[in-house]
Amino acid sequence: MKEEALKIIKEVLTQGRKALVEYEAKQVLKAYDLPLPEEKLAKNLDEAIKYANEIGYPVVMKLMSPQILHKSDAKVVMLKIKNDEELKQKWEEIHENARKYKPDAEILGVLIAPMLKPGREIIIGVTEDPQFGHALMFGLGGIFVEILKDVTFRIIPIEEKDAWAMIKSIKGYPILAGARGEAPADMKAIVDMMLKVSQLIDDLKDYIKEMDLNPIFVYPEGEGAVIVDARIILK
Amino acid sequence: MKEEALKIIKEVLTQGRKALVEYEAKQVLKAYDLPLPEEKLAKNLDEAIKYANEIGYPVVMKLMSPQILHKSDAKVVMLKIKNDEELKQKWEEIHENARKYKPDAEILGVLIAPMLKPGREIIIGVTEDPQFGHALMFGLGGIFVEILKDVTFRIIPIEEKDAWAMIKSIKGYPILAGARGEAPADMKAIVDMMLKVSQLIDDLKDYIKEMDLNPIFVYPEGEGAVIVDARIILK
Amino acid sequence: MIVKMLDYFFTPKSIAVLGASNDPLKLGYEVFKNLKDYEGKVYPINIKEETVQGVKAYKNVKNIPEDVDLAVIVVPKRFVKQALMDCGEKGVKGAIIITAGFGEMGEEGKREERELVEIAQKYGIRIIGPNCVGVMDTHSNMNATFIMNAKKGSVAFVSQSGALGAGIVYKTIKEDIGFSKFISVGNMADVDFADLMEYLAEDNNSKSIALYIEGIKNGKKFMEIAKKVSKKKPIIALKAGKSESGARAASSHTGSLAGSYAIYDAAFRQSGVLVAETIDDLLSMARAFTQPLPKGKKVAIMTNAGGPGVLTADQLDKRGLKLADLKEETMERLREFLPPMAAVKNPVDMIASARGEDYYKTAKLLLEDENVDMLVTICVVPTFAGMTPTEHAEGIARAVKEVNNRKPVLALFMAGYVSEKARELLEKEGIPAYERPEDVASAAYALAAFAERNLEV
Amino acid sequence: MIVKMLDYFFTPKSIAVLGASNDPLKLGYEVFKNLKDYEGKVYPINIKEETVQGVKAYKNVKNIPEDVDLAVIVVPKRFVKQALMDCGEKGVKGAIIITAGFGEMGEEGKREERELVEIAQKYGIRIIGPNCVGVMDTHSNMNATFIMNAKKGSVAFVSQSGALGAGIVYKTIKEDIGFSKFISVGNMADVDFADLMEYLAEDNNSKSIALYIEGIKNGKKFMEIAKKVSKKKPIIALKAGKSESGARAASSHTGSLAGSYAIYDAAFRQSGVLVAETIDDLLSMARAFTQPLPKGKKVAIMTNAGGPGVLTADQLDKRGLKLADLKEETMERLREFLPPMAAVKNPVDMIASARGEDYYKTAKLLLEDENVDMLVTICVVPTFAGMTPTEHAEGIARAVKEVNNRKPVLALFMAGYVSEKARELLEKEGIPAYERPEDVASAAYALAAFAERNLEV
Repeated sequence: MKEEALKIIKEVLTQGRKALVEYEAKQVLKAYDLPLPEEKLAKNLDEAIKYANEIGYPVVMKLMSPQILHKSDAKVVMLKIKNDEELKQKWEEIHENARKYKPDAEILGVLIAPMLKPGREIIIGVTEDPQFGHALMFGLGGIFVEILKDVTFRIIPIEEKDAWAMIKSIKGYPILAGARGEAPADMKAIVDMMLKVSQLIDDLKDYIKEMDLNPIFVYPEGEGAVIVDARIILK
Repeated sequence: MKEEALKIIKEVLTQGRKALVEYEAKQVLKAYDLPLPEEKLAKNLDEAIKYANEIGYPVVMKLMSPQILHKSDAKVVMLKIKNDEELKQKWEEIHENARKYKPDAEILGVLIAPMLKPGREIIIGVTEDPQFGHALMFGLGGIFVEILKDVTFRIIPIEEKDAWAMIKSIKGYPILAGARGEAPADMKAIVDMMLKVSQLIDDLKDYIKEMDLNPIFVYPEGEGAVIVDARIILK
Repeated sequence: MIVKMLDYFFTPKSIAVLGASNDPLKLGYEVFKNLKDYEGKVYPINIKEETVQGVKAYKNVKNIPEDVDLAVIVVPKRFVKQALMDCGEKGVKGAIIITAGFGEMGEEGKREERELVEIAQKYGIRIIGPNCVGVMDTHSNMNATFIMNAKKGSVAFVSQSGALGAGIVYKTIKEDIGFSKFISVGNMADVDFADLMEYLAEDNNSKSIALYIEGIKNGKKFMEIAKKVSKKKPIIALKAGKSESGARAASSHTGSLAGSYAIYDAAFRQSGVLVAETIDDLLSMARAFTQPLPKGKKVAIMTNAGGPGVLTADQLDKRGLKLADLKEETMERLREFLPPMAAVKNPVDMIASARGEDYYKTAKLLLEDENVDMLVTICVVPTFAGMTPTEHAEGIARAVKEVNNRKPVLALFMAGYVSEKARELLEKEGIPAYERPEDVASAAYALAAFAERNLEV
Repeated sequence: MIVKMLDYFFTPKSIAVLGASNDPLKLGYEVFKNLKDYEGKVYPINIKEETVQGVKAYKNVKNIPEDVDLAVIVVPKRFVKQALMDCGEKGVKGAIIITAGFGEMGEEGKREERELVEIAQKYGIRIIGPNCVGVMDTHSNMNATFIMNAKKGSVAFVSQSGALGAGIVYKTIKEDIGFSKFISVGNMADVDFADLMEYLAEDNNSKSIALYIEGIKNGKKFMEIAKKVSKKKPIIALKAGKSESGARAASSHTGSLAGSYAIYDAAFRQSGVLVAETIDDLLSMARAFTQPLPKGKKVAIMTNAGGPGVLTADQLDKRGLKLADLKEETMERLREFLPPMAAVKNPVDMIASARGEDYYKTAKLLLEDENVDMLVTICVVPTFAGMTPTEHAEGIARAVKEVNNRKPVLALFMAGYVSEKARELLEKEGIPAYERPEDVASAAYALAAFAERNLEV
């Protein structure tokens, strides 16, 4: 696990970068068996079409560039692409948007991803504290984190009981428990992700400074979760 | 204002009822100039078609019966009806659902309403306290009221500054202020509604026990608000 | 009208104690003992005794040759009705009924209480009680209760629980906190919170009104009066029964119904009543009003130790107050005389070596800084080698007098007995002195909240 | 290993005071004065004087003919280094460096502090300080500080602020709260929170460990030790600087949400450290642990006045505790001897007439009720006609002894001086007695939280 992740990180460092693009960040996560969408990085249009057909339409396209970390601002994310034709058209558009936003942006490729079934949104994050080292953050997405700052922290490494305590301590916990009549969310999947992130950071704490897995879609009990977007900042 | 409202209330009392159906409740609110959708009560299918065409498709149908206060449970609300044909079909369906739910339900008619543009959801409510009399409640809809119990009260009658203080005191206030990048909500419209409800209850406190205006859609500054559903319980 | 009537409860020319006793085990003994030294005339009424505690006793209040303003009734319950009628015939203006067993005792007790009210109305007597500890006025030196004298101060304290009221009086004696008046309202058969707020609004000895509330019967009347009074004089309320379990306890206690706390909270906010969370909060907030009102929420802190400064900043933040950004000039001038290790940014940490002169200079500069609305002065353990116990307090007081720009100043002196003299000195200068960071923060909050509301009006 | 070393700080056979003085304006005067009566040997070291406060002085610690376990260094800053080297050569085991001017004084001070640590390591001396108030052990009667003796108790109190620590010691003297040890850790150049927690875990005189924290340098070490210690002995921490916005350069969302306090809070929770909100909270929680641990969170309240019962229920609720549902049988049996006006539902209001015997019987029944995990006994103003000041406390203590079923009992006695004797009696019986509803609620919370964690482990 550590070796694969380290390989990606070192490659990025070699290029003089501190911020991993989404694709790279997800490769690091993959090395620790975290739940990710079935995504592929297309280097050219042919690959894009091939991957889109493998994944199955509709798909999402996200342009990967070390110079474009705020993808929405740059309009380099295209959703709900229905067929080859639309994909071709958006391929042009996405590259043009990137050029407009950052003319000299280096483009690593375009991530072709499936349209995901929406789930309850959570965030898992990592920050580094000068006294205590890396800390894991957990919270619900959307207004809970943005408006209510309803998040909780534990110092890494965490134990399973810490993960459960974190989940239960947030104000929005009833959302996960299913207070609005839905089935409870797959809490075991959340705990599993938290423990894996803790392990990942504990292994790579000398390299990684911060991490945001945001959003993560969590599905009903037994149906798991999937990390939709990811950022990793190196030291 | 008071006279019109009182007429409706007395009519309901004469029938030995304590709970107003949505249409009646909205007539009471209308007497106080509260913002309501352009809705009409159709007594028969012909009227329904006529009103739907006046309002313009798509429309919503809600069956009004004093014996059916939980309309969703009884499946007597039909959304997004696109044309005369669909309306005819749903007319049958809605009546059949009503019969299934409560075979002896008295049917006052079917409310034909426009499909409303969604807005930020708020709740305005009224409850009666034995020591202080009627109190006005304000809160954001959805998880804010359901999960976080993020509501605030003032004793009726309220002044304008009380209304502003209520709006600003809830945790979800940033949602109204536009913290997520949207335009601020039409707060003046909210204040206006609160003051009108206060006036209404102050006039009719001997008759009304409780009231729920839930949900109310609030639109961006200058675009007003609209009360989507309303309940009034008499003493 | 109310105002005039209620004067008889606090500065009566003459008092009759119905049930005054020679038996130290009876409440009537303590009540008469407490009243003996009152400057007005005090008559013991006892059906059996010739004298009570050496004073000629009367068999009936009607036998007293002179006028009687106030009656304190501590007779056994079965005699209360007759006693009140006698008072009525005598022309008594006010009656404090200490005796219990009325409205708090079920339907029969409620009926008997209504009878008392009817008698009072017939004769035009106002009643405080029944089922109360009595009334004290520390300025007129009247103690018409069976408990010890409260210390003199500027807070009028009205308590719906007699026992808790007494407990608080005893607590404040230990903590050197004073009251202008203490009123145990008991069952509030007649005189209630609203009447007292209206009366106390006009009382110059009371700078603020502190209420301990278990349940309000007439919410509308309470709000109407509170709204009016709170425009000129701060009212601070502690309401018991916030939680569901607390409310449950309340319903099994007094006759009054415990409303849901959200409604009380609404009523308080709407009528300008400041809400306290604990007994100490109530006292701390009420005591603040010997100070002028701040223009805003920006607080400067000065301290001789970092920790308490930070703890106080934490507590101020919790209550929505802000730390003032000091002007560059202020910080430069502080730097001129404070040692290099001192922090001249707010909170200003003058460090442990700070003497009275440093307190004086620092307080002066902070008060003169336009960015500062309010000053919190902190002193922890002022007895470093050669310091006098009061020099820091003196420095603060001197600065306040010299600057004299109507900015509120609060003090936090944290060393138990060691800082007692300093706190006394400050209190004498009208600067409220606290012992805990959360208390001084509550005081600052109360001043800011009352000022905000009053500027708004 | 650490454990053995640190013993020298608390029960040394012999102590040298470097800087002991005859000048009352010097700290070395107070330190030596405080140590003079210690049962071990105490040697004043003073380069100029023949005797200090009547005791033969030595010019250098090395001149002392016998072994020296502990050195207290209060010499001027420029002599500290030499003094420590002398101690090293003498074979001293532990040194408390009171003198300030090191790590807290910028880069130069930090460098000098590192030098001290190097010297200490070379000679195998452990250091507490520099820049501290010193160390007290109330059980060995050692006061190696320049402040007054703390009262004897069962809480080990470690303070990162010397001034605040001293302030708290003085406060607790006034409030009759005791400590087993008081350790002012100063700059923690060597001995730090973690070392002390590890040591105090084995100290039978300390039932709990109370920490006042401004900043922890080695977070991982703190957590590792705290996690281990908190499994057997409660650690309670008050952290200053909650409101600090944690303005840290953060390029991620997570970083911007992590204020520094959020991280401390996480570290505390994760390592089983209970978090206090205020100084009184810290003391109240720490003092609770003379009691056994509860099996759950269900609290019974008994009181002689409704109000305080409700206020306490409110505060318990705020801290997540529950009011116990009493068994029918319990309520029936209470009804047998309590007056009709009493409330036999929890909170049990025995009303003001309750005597010691009523407290005894009620406490006994509540402790025997299986639905009750914990008992809070309240007494407001126990001096009703003919009652003795301690009968209620005696009743409680008697019930606890008789039932003896290992349920925790806490007391709230609310009448200032009036209930002082009763509180003393309770404390002597090991029943922590509080004066404020929020304090007794914090104590109940601490017991429940520690029990919950320990049952979980």
